[in-house]
Amino acid sequence: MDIINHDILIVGGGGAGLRAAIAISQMSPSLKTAVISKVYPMRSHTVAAEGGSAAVLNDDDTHDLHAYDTIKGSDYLADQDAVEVFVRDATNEVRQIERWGCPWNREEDGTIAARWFGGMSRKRTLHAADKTGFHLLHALFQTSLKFDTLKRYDEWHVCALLVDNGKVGGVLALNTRTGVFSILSAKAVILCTGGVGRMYAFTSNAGIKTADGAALTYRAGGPIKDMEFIQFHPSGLMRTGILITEASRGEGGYLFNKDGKRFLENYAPSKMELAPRDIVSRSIIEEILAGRGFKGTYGSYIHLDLRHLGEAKIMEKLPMVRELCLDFAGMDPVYDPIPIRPTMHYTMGGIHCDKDGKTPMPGLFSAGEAACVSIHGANRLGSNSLTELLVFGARAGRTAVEYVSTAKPVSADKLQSLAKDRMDFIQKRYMKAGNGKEKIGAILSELRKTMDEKVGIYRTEEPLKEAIQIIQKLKERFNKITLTQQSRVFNTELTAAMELDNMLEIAHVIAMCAQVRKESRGGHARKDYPTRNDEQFLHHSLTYQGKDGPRRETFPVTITKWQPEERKY
Amino acid sequence: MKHTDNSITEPTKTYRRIMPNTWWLKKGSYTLFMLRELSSVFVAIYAIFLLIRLCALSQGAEIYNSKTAIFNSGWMIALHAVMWVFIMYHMITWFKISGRIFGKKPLSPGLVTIANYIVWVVVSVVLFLIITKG
Amino acid sequence: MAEEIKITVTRYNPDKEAELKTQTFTIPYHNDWSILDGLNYIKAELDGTLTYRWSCRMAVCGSCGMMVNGTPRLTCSTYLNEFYPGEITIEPLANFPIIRDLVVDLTDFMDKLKEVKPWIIRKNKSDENDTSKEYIQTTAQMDKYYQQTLCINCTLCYAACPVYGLHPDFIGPAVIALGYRYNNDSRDQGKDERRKFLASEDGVWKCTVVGDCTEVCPKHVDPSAVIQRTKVDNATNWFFSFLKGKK
Amino acid sequence: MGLLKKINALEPLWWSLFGLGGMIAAFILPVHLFLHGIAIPMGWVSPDLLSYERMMSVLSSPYGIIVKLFLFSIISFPLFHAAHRIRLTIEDLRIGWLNTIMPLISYGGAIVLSVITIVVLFYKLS
Ligand SMILES: Cc1cc2nc3c(=O)[nH]c(=O)nc-3n(C[C@H](O)[C@H](O)[C@H](O)COP(=O)(O)OP(=O)(O)OC[C@H]3O[C@@H](n4cnc5c(N)ncnc54)[C@H](O)[C@@H]3O)c2cc1C
Ligand code: SF4
Ligand code: F3S
Ligand code: FES
Repeated sequence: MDIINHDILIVGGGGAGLRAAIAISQMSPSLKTAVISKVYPMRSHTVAAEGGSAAVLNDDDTHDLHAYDTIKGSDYLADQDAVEVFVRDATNEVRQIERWGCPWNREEDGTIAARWFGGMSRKRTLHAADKTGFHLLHALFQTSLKFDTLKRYDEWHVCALLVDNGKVGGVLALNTRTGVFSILSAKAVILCTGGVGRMYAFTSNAGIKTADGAALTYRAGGPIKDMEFIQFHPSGLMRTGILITEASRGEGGYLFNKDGKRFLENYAPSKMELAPRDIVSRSIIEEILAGRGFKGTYGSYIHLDLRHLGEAKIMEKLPMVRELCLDFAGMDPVYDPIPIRPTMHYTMGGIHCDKDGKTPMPGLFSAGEAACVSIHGANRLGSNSLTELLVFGARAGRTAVEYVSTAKPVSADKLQSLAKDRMDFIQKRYMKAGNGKEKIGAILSELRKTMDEKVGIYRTEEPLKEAIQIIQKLKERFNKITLTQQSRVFNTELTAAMELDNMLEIAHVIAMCAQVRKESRGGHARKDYPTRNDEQFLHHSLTYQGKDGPRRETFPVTITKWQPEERKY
Repeated sequence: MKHTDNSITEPTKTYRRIMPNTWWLKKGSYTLFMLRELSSVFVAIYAIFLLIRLCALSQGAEIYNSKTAIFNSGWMIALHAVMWVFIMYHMITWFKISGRIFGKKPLSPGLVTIANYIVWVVVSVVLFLIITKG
Repeated sequence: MAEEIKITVTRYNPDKEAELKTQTFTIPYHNDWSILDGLNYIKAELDGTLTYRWSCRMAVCGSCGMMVNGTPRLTCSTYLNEFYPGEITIEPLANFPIIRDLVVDLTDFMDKLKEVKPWIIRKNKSDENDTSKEYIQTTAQMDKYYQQTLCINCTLCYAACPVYGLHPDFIGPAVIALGYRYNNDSRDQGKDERRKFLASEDGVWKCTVVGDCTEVCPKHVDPSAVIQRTKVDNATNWFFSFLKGKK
Repeated sequence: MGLLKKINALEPLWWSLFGLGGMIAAFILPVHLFLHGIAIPMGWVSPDLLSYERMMSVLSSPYGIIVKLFLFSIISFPLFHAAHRIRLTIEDLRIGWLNTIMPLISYGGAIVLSVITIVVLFYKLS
């Protein structure tokens, strides 16, 4: 097999991956650095982020306040040392991206403007209309083009980490265009592959968010952290789950039930619509369960009302919301309330790493939604994620540069033999799956249904156990898949099979961790254990691949200044 | 890109579609585009006609009058009518495009196009008066 | 019987055949399905070998452009109900080489994207990474280029532009619009560097103002207008440097 | 080839002339053609307007020079306008052999005709 040599390889061309790539290219242009992505970088899902990116810029705001909001939002599961680093670096990072061309909205005087966001006690969410992720990603991508030394592998699919004795030496990757597998060697690999959203049916996530990074690490023996924490965003457009940004509430939108009541006064009277997402999402579900939702072809929903903002404000601050409603719901928020319900949105958990992006495996780093640093703990505050991409993307990049200055590469022979093993596995598992009749599509929809119904916003012991059983069955069925597509060029059926395999693996972890965590914390809400239990569960869950299913360990939470207290809004 | 290793990018056979020479007949907007381009031929012909008239003028009354007679013939008038239609089409497309080019904020494309038409009307009336009365 | 709709798609597999083929599928009709939903149905239920790109399914990533009944469209935001009960023909984006089925080769576009230097260029390089404070830019200054930042690189405009089809070296609408976006950003000072590329033989002058690029653009970037403005700008610059005796 | 390269390098010039000509053609030619090509020949307005005597007297009047400049601009610039468009259209129609020499023919033609116009207007007719 061909080996292409690199010093640092970044898997993922989203916000995190590109930020890391730029950091490395600036710091050390002589390193052989490459970004590998299964879609063209500007197609990564960062492009879809709407509302904004949080950072302290104003005089009335402090880093401590931002840290406190984040930690409280996380239901005290965030590592506070990491959060402190995060809020501090955030300020520089958002200015840096401004200098790279991001068209942030401005105040009268030409400085960067901010808006309100859920769970934030100050106006600190910077935004580029409601296309923040789009502008951020394009600014990063376009800026990355100026580094001639940065190589890209667009539309290459990473299939496995090549690990020698616990040390990472590169990846095995499929060039989708040619159908040829190659070894991309590297002394350091940074995984920035995004979240797991596609294992849910009703999700705001794009087709590429298939848990690849977590699964790659997991299979290679590394730990993944806090996977049970999944964020449900309050406002998913009915039928598709497409996101209507939180900025629509930040700019003053109301939520109404079918009795025309702003029901959040029963759940979060002080913050109302601007309470954190987990709380708002649960309130909506409560309303729907109590029969106070509207009924439609695709289930019950409630109303997000923007009409009182007026056309001018909607066009200035929320143009994309209007575009999405017109395109995907056939209604205009200027004249009608938007039908919404909570949608799977964000993966708080991910590859276990520290505030410098380092994982326990030498040579493996991670950043972005794929990683779990953890600054989001049990619940992410809206607009902290885009900032996280910048802060921890850059940090992971710098750490990797330091690491490779002393690290020794894994030998070519060793890589060849590792790759050969993986190739055999891939051949056997996906390409010659023999006599089976199972179809990817059927298994996937079963998985997504299960996750929605049993590992959704509210969780209970029995359904979780059932979910684990179903997932195990689906894994068995997966062994009998047959691909109809046997030719090499752009075999999207093959990549879909690998993605499904990854999602099954990680879904298993999520369901298992959710079942073990017998408390309610942030995004993880147990009907049968409705309160937070710091005594038993103030810890991260670390999961490793065991012989027959996931093996869970615990890992302490770092607490610096902010002692856990009850989380009330 | 500095460190490409070409061995792995074995090119795949891509399929290249070739545009037929009749491409501009395949789509309404392309055909209208071609008609617009064609209008320039009539612009040129008209300019050449004017030049011919002037040449004749410089060669004395007799030649000028015989040329004028040709221009006054029925088929020449018909030809001019056709040319006029094309030149009107040229004008419409020209104003539309110029609206888009110059209609940046705070102006809008529509506004610029309308302004163009107003100027056009004024110019036409003034010229008409000068030529017929002056 | 449930309602149905026919979709005809282009098929091409370089491993097997040398020519393009078409294949017609009949799928259930839902009035709220996008064309992409239809294609996903075909791939999941009828023929797993059908190949096309998509990702965000919310009209922002730019992956899913195809020719829908002859016009370049984003298939995730084009609905079956626009055509029903008529039939739908889906082809790969025009003017690009086809890799497989509905997937086209964008290498040429990606190369050109880089050539136009789409990043903030400063005379004083240290400005570019100074994070002590932001540049000041008023909303009025932002208005000068904002519309052109909205390009999602879907390349529909390339599929619509016959000049690109005829002269593949033409830089093309979206890339010129991107150059315009940076040239008109008050934070940028790199106009002269970009001019070499934009005003080259394959640059703005090749555009014959067909205008279809603007018609099909899903994000209202209006490449057609900004290409003409760039021509005006380059011509003015040319005359000035001519007067100054540089040419 | 050298000459053709030089012609192509003057693209900003050709395009500017094209633009000027297009503008003149849009603003002035509709009414001008209507009068000279249709209305006067049809006799809708006085046919004497184009008589030899009147033309000569106008051209030799004190305003003659303005009229001459006007005539020059509605002949020459539209010719450049047409030259540019025709050249690009020939390229778009891919008439191979014509393509390469088209710049020479079209712009060359427009230049020659413009020179003739000048000679006629400013030497022959003065
Ligand atoms: C609709 C929506 C709106 C959001 N709005 C906001 C917001 O307003 N504010 C905020 O802070 N956050 C927001 N978020 C969250 C935030 O956008 C994401 O968490 C963030 O963009 C993730 O970025 P990333 O770089 O980690 O990954 P992504 O942008 O998802 O990129 C993943 C990359 O990894 C690559 N990749 C994955 N697997 C492989 C593989 N096997 N081989 C090769 N490459 C691979 C992909 O090609 C892609 O390039 C939003 C999220 C969604 C879904
Ligand atoms: S200019 Fe418009 S059509 Fe062209 S790539 Fe950009 S968004 Fe797509
Ligand atoms: S369609 Fe093509 S020719 Fe110009 S105006 Fe648009 S680029
Ligand atoms: S799928 Fe992203 S634009 Fe259509």
